[in-house]
Amino acid sequence: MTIKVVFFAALREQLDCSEISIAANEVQTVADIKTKLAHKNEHWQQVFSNGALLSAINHDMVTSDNRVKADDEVAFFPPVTGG
Amino acid sequence: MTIKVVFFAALREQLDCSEISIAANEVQTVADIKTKLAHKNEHWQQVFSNGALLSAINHDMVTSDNRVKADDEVAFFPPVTGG
Amino acid sequence: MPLTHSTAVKISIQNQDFNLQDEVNLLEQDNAVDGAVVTFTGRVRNKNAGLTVSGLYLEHYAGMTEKSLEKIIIQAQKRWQIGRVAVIHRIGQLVIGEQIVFVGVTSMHRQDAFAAAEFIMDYLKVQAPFWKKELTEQGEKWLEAKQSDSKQAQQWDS
Amino acid sequence: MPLTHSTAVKISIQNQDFNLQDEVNLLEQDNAVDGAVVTFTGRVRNKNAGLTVSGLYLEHYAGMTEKSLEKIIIQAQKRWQIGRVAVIHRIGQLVIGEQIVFVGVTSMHRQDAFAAAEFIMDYLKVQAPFWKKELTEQGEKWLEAKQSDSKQAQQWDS
Repeated sequence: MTIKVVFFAALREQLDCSEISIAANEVQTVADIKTKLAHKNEHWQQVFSNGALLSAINHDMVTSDNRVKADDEVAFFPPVTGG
Repeated sequence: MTIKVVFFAALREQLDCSEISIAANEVQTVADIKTKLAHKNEHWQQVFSNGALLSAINHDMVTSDNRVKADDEVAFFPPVTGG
Repeated sequence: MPLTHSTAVKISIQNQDFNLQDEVNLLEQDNAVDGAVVTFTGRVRNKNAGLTVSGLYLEHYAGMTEKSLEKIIIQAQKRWQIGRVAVIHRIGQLVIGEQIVFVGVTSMHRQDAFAAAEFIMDYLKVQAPFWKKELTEQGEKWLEAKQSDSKQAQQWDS
Repeated sequence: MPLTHSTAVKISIQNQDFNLQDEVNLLEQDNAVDGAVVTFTGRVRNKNAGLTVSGLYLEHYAGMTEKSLEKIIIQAQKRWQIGRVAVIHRIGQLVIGEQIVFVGVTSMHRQDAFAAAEFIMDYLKVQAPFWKKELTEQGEKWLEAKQSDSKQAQQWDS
């Protein structure tokens, strides 16, 4: 019962990590995941202190208070710059 | 000392005429030319009674009170429908 | 013929078809500052006012056409920060689906390119001396000008 | 692959270049009702924030990209009377002057095609998960999102 967490672009490079798996029973919201990731170490804490980061659940943009459940794919990334 | 008068599209077909020359000393304005042409015969009178007709002097759209002079090219045509 | 900065405007009245990619490449040739290109293409539709149309005949007033398009483009250049502009209008006989008109505008800012391209089309519709004769199932018929086109052009004044 | 009325939307995320004329022909294939086609094309510029740029690297979030573009297009279809829509976005390595993005919209009314194409671009800029890394004289650098793009997208709400 896990949640797949993926990272993109500058965020992925800063973390030097593109994907991580976390236990679904330890988190209830996107904000919980962020907090959990920030507690890994000082570097991750610093990276996740960036208030501009965006998040998505199962390919839909969401805000931090959105709930997550097992088998969800949660993504974190910087503001988009396509086009 | 003449003025070249040209007709386009539906107007040209109605008149069955694409170009006519008139004496410059007989007209002062675009409206004068229209009046003169309308007096040619009943058919031309009817055709020129169409209030929607547009006019140009030397390739610039003008209104009926614009003055004309010798060697001008004056054009009459229906509202445009390009694009 | 490549467009240079001193000849940033192309106006062409022609019988033959045009190729959008070629026109856009020309607009962007040696023009690495303008990242945005907006184009409008008008095509011959199969219906008008309820009648089935098989084709069009397009007439224009040579000389005045070019002058009126130049004036419209100058107005657009004054209103918006745009780079290059191309306007192509076909004349003569055209069949259903064929391309009639092309307007292409480059800019550093997409908003300016969108606005200028729409402005040029709106004014072309009411000021450039082109006339369409439709070939319908009921014979040939000169198109009537649409009031909606006049209103659309007037909108830019407000 | 021809577009049918039931597949009036084309979304493609691809490495390879596209051809504007081919895309517009596809949008107009068996589509004689829509006389108007508006396109936007974005190209790699040679300068950004004062730095000389030699090229771009484009990353995206596969799956979410397509879903976000679909949602944007559905919003546009609700707001305006439009026919077909194509959105192409390139990913990977691109050099100066190369085409990055294409938006094409057909309609019976040019106003609707212009508005919908601009709307789709404005929302693509702030909602579709693409990221650009610029290759400049000072090395690689991820682009910062522009506040002007957020404002531009918000304008459609007013």
